[in-house]
Amino acid sequence: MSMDFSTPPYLLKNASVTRVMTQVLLALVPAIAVYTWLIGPAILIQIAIASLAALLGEALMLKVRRQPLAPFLGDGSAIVTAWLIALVFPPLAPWWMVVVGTLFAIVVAKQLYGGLGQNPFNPAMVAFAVCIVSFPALMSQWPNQALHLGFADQFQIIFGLTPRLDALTAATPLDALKTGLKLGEGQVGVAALLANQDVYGQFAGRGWEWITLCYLLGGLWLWQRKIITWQVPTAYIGALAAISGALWLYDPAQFASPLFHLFSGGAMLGAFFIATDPVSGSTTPRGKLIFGAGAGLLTYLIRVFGGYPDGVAFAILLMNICTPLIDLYTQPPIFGMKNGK
Amino acid sequence: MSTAKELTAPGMAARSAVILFLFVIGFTAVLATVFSMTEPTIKASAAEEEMRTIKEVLPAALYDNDLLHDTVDLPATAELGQDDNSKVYRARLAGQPSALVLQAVAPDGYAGKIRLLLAVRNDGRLAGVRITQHKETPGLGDYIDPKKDKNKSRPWITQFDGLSFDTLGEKDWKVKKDGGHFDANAGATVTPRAVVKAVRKALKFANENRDRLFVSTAAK
Amino acid sequence: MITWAEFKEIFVNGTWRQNSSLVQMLGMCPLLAMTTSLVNGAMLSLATIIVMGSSGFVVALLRNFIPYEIRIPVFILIAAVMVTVVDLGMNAYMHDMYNILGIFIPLIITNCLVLARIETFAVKNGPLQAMFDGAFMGLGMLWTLSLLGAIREFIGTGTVLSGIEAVIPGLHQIEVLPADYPGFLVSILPPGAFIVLACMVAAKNWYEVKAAERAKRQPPAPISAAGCH
Amino acid sequence: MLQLFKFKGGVKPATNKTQSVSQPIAIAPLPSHVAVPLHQSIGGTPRPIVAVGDKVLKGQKIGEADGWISAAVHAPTSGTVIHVGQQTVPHPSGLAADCVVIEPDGKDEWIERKAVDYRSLAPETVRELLREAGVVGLGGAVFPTHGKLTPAKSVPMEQLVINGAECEPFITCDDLLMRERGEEVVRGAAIFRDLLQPQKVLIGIEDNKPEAVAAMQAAVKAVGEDFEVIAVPTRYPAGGAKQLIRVLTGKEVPNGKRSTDLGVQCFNVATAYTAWRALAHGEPVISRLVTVTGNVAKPRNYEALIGTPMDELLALGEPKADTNGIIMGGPMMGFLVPDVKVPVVKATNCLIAHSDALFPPKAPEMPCIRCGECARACPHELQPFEMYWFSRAKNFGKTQEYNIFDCIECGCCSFVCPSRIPLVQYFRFAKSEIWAREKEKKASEIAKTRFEFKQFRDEREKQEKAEKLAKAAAAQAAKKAAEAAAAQATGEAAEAVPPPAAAETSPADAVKKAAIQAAMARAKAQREAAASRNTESLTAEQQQDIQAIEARRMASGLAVPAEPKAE
Amino acid sequence: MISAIAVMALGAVILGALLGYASVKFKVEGDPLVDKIDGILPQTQCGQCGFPGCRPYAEAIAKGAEINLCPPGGAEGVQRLADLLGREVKALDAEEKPKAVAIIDENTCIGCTLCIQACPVDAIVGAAKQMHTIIAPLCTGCELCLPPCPVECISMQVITETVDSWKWKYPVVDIKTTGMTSTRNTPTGGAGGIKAA
Repeated sequence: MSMDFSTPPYLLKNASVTRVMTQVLLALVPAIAVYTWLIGPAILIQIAIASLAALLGEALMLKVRRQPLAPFLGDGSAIVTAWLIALVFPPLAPWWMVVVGTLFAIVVAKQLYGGLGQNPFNPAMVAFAVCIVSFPALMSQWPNQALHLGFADQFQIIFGLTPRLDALTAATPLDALKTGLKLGEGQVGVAALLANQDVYGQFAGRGWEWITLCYLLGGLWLWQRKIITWQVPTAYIGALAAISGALWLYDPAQFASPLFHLFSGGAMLGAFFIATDPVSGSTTPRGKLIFGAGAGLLTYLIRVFGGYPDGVAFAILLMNICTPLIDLYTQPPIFGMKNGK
Repeated sequence: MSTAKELTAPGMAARSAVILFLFVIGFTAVLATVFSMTEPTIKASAAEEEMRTIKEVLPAALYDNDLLHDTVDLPATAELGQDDNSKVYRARLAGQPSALVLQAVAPDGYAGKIRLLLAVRNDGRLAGVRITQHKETPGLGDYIDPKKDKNKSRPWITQFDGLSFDTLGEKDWKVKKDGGHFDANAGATVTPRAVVKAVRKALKFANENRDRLFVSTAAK
Repeated sequence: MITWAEFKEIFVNGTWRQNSSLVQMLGMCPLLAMTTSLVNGAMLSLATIIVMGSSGFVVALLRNFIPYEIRIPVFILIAAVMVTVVDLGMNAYMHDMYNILGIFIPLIITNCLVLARIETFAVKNGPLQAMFDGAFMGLGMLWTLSLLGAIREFIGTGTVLSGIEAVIPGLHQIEVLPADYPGFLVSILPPGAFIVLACMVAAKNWYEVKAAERAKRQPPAPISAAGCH
Repeated sequence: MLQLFKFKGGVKPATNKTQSVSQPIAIAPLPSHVAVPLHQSIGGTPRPIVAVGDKVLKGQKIGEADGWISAAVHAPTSGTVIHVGQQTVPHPSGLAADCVVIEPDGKDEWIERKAVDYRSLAPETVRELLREAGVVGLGGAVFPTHGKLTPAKSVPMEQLVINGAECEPFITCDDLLMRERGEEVVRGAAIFRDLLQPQKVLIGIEDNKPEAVAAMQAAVKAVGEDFEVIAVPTRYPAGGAKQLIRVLTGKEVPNGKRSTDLGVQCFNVATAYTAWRALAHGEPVISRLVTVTGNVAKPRNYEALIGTPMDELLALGEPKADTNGIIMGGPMMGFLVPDVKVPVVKATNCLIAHSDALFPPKAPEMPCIRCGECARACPHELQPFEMYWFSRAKNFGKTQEYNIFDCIECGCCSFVCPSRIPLVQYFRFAKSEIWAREKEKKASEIAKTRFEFKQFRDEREKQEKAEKLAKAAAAQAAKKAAEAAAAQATGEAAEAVPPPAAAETSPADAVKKAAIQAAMARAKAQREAAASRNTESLTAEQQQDIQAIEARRMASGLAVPAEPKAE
Repeated sequence: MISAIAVMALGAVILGALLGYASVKFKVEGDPLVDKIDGILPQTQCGQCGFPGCRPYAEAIAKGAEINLCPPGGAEGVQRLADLLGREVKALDAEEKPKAVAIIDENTCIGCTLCIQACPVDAIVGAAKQMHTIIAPLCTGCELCLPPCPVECISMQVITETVDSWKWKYPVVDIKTTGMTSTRNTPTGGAGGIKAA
């Protein structure tokens, strides 16, 4: 049956989905290293939990869908999703929440839509959205860095072996800033709040600013390797910087600087690793610009005016919805048709 | 269904108008009949309902008058969060003022307004607070309603019982997260923050206007 | 007036084959809003049964007097009157239940299922048939919404039958999962309704496919579709 | 130096050209037989003008061009025609097509060759000569060359592009041709120049062939022309006509437009060479340069006769033991021939011995992840992944919205795809489905109009008949009334205007009826018991008629003896 | 109460009048659906569906006739009709036959013209007592000429694939069966025979 036609070209470039995914993982490694160093080894535990859960969920669904296991488990896409989930979840999130999020991402957001390449939404962001909606309290508890917890402590907290004391956790810098501004009711300015070095560090979240810088470097490496194109990150960062800059210039007391917004929360991770996901994102050159800019803009709006601590996940999910429309209206002109039409 | 293709447009218009008119008259009549039949019962159960909520916030020992008819109508009152008219029930024991029952609104709930009913004794202590209407997230912010609160033995809302500005300084009327007195479930501080704020303001209003309210003539 | 076969056909259609939620996918608004618990879903369905049965009956009775071009306003009028009657009746005689469902009873009129059944069934059939069609469509909604509500409630909060005390005084909700169950909130929010409903639709389709396969494997067996539920 | 332009997309596969350029062109020995497919160019299929047993001479025409866009085919060597008919041809389908098979007599004896001075001839005559010589585009598209030699009326010709880019890996036949026979290529280009009258002639050669560039520059100088030889950057598919035109002139030829509409035309170097040979030497296209390479011990370029069995030609290169197929053309756009014995045709520029070591088997196809690599590689700036999506779903209307017919099937998208999707395959599938559907639709439209017309005609005939009948009846009644007394006359009158209803009684129809019945009887006899529903019991009288008629028919040779005939 | 009824009644009169007026003014003439259905039908005019031609069948479908009665349209035709009408796909009510054209055996033909009258698309030429012939490109393969022929000299010849009519096949997605082991789609007849010659 399959033998009655030939399939040129016979020469093929040395490329595969696995190679693409492996390079994405490699680009995340420096950020993970800095994360481990600054925040603690909890992230490594979370990555392990999420990867296991992702592979398990993937294998289960592939069996149910009667698909071969080897090529799809080996393509690395589930691992990428797992790592991203681990990186966007609070590092001290209980293990079961990471498992629930990962399974939801793989089973519902990816496999139920047809598996690799078919998901309209970024699975990692779906996991984040589901968990922050379902477990808002747990999803906004970030490690209190003043405590300097070791591996054993973090391990015990993640697996529920020691009680989760309120003192162990704190809000993210973004959340803390928002609450601070709200409580201050116009009396306390951004500058005063940011002066607290224990929470905000040099220019964004304490410790987090260096991790986000690593995301930026990893992203630039991906661009250099031609795994991603320049459009989405540029538009994302540009839009986020533009709107935060404009409002910051308008009232620096009530709105944080672009630098703070770019280097806190998941902005850089979103710009280089999540919004660039080709499956759920736009694919045309102009479409990518619109997609990135939209995501950047929404990120800011949700962060500053919305009810959730960070807006990256919802912004990207919202833009995922628009992808088909964007692609439809941004088809590039083809060879020979640039002038006429 | 009958059709009349021969009719011209105006003719058809007239015919349809007449038929629709007849239907409307007929069914409106049915509706009117049902309404008049059920009206007394509905009114009775509404009154019963009103009384039942009041009973929840105000112990029966504190009054012997007909609360539903000893009321004052307040215009829009910012202190109560009301941007419309609201009612104040006046409880009397043996003819002497004993407590006020106020309707208050917390406008800054997580999902819109939260309506409250609270009873304030004459000594400035809260007799009780109840949520009468809210749209807070189920499972997250809805524990302010004792029916939804998981802690059945001591629902969150009962924290207010017996409190006054004498026992708790006005500055401490905040949730613990903001450095105040009141507990709040982690992850859902917006709702209790709004409720605490509304109760504090309403209590203050009651303390300041108690005499004026008891003096003013009864509504109706 | 109505034969047994017709009755059976209407019953199977309403509760299974043309199930409003699982097959026709109508009435999604109440489905999303009211199935946060078993009791809510069931109560709203009960009210819908009354509205649909009565409006179907009335429309079928008057069907020969309703001109084609003004049928929609007339249908809406009839359905709206029935809804209001139910609303007033419940308010007067079942006040506790009315307190729970109060704001959703008037919304029954926006349930497209009501108008859909009038438009496709009641105007073409006798009053009794139309009444049963409406009632059984509502019955189909009752069991699906109850199940949907039960699943969402269980996953979301770990309880079953919360709010039952308002309907049957003396009964209480059952807490199935331990008290420290954190709750899976998505299940109670509208997206949860979509996800659980999708799973139910998938289960039904899977069952149908399997049933069709079975029927194909043993062709001589007389297929009585009515018997399956 | 001319300013060069860039085309978007393209890929850079390993060129693999050095293997086959170390040796000069060799003349392939006479094969055991030659099978010349009649259909070797775009357009009408030439009609065979020889029969089995005919002796033919080398260069003798064996297929007459059919229509203007068509080119003649010729005997590649002298010998005897041993077969005219279906033979497997080098086509991805593996189907057979009409061929003329010649057994060489070994003498390789030319037919009389007539050289002409084309400058003294009218352009139409030159084009006719090229058509008669079977000159077609030898770059692979095999479009009859004479069809491209008419300048557009409204647009002046600006550039003539001679394509020596040869961008596909492995292939070197044009390279060797330019190195060794550069002068003749230049002279051929001059013919095209004289016919098209462009302002400039540009010879584009990829910069990985410096020897060819130098040879061509020398040849241009030697011939004394002012052609520009330009080295273009090596990037597949720079040798695609549209891409080369873009690189050399900056013009983009859109789909559905001829390049002459933009004042530019493009020919392959080998085509120029054959055009020169055809006019200046009277030699039709009966051989071509073929690169034999790939998994062979001695890769080399051969001048091979059209019709040479591929396995015989490949054997000259001494294929290695693990060879398991022959790719005709390059590894990007060529295809594995369905049968190694198929003949070399005018489109055969290269034979690559295929082995799994040389061309590793593809990993299984994975789902598309929309990475967009294909879109970046597409030289026509299409969105292959979108086209793939809709081709796969058989949503052909959508594939057309995404311009599937602009696809030149260069294979760049498949080359870069990390999911290993045979994209080109999907596009070919979609294209041929769309063509088939278009054809079907056209046919059904014709059927519909014809059906409607027939219905209309039947209706009209019925009406006319009824009118006639009514008229006749009226006339008859009138006559009856007028000439009631003269009964005899009435009868005649009635016969003079026979009512149509009685038509079947006319003598002519009687004969016809009898004939039908006779035939029916014969058919009955043939089929024995199987009685047709049309065969009712016949009267004795009719039987007699039948026999009489049958006898007559037999005598006149009209009918056949009552025996079942094969086919 | 009275005012409520008055408002309702007024609304009823106005809306009723509007609707009645519009129902006459904006009446839709003709049925574009039939044209769409007719566009899908293959126009063989064979009558195998039980209707005299494609157009009548299209009209019947628009009125509710089954959509699976057209064998020349094939399963694909049924699918497209189902898509257009939102109906369920049904198995074709007959076997699908390969496309064919009618061929008249010229030696047997007696020139009776019966087939000419039967042909719905006038694809047969000939005259009385003259040998008939079929214009193959116009023949729809409807087989209507077969029964009337008294000598059964017409046969259906299946249209075979040629190099020109050959279509590229749908690339077989065979990831399910192969796993990581590779497959290459080599042509049949492949080149087993080539070793070093």
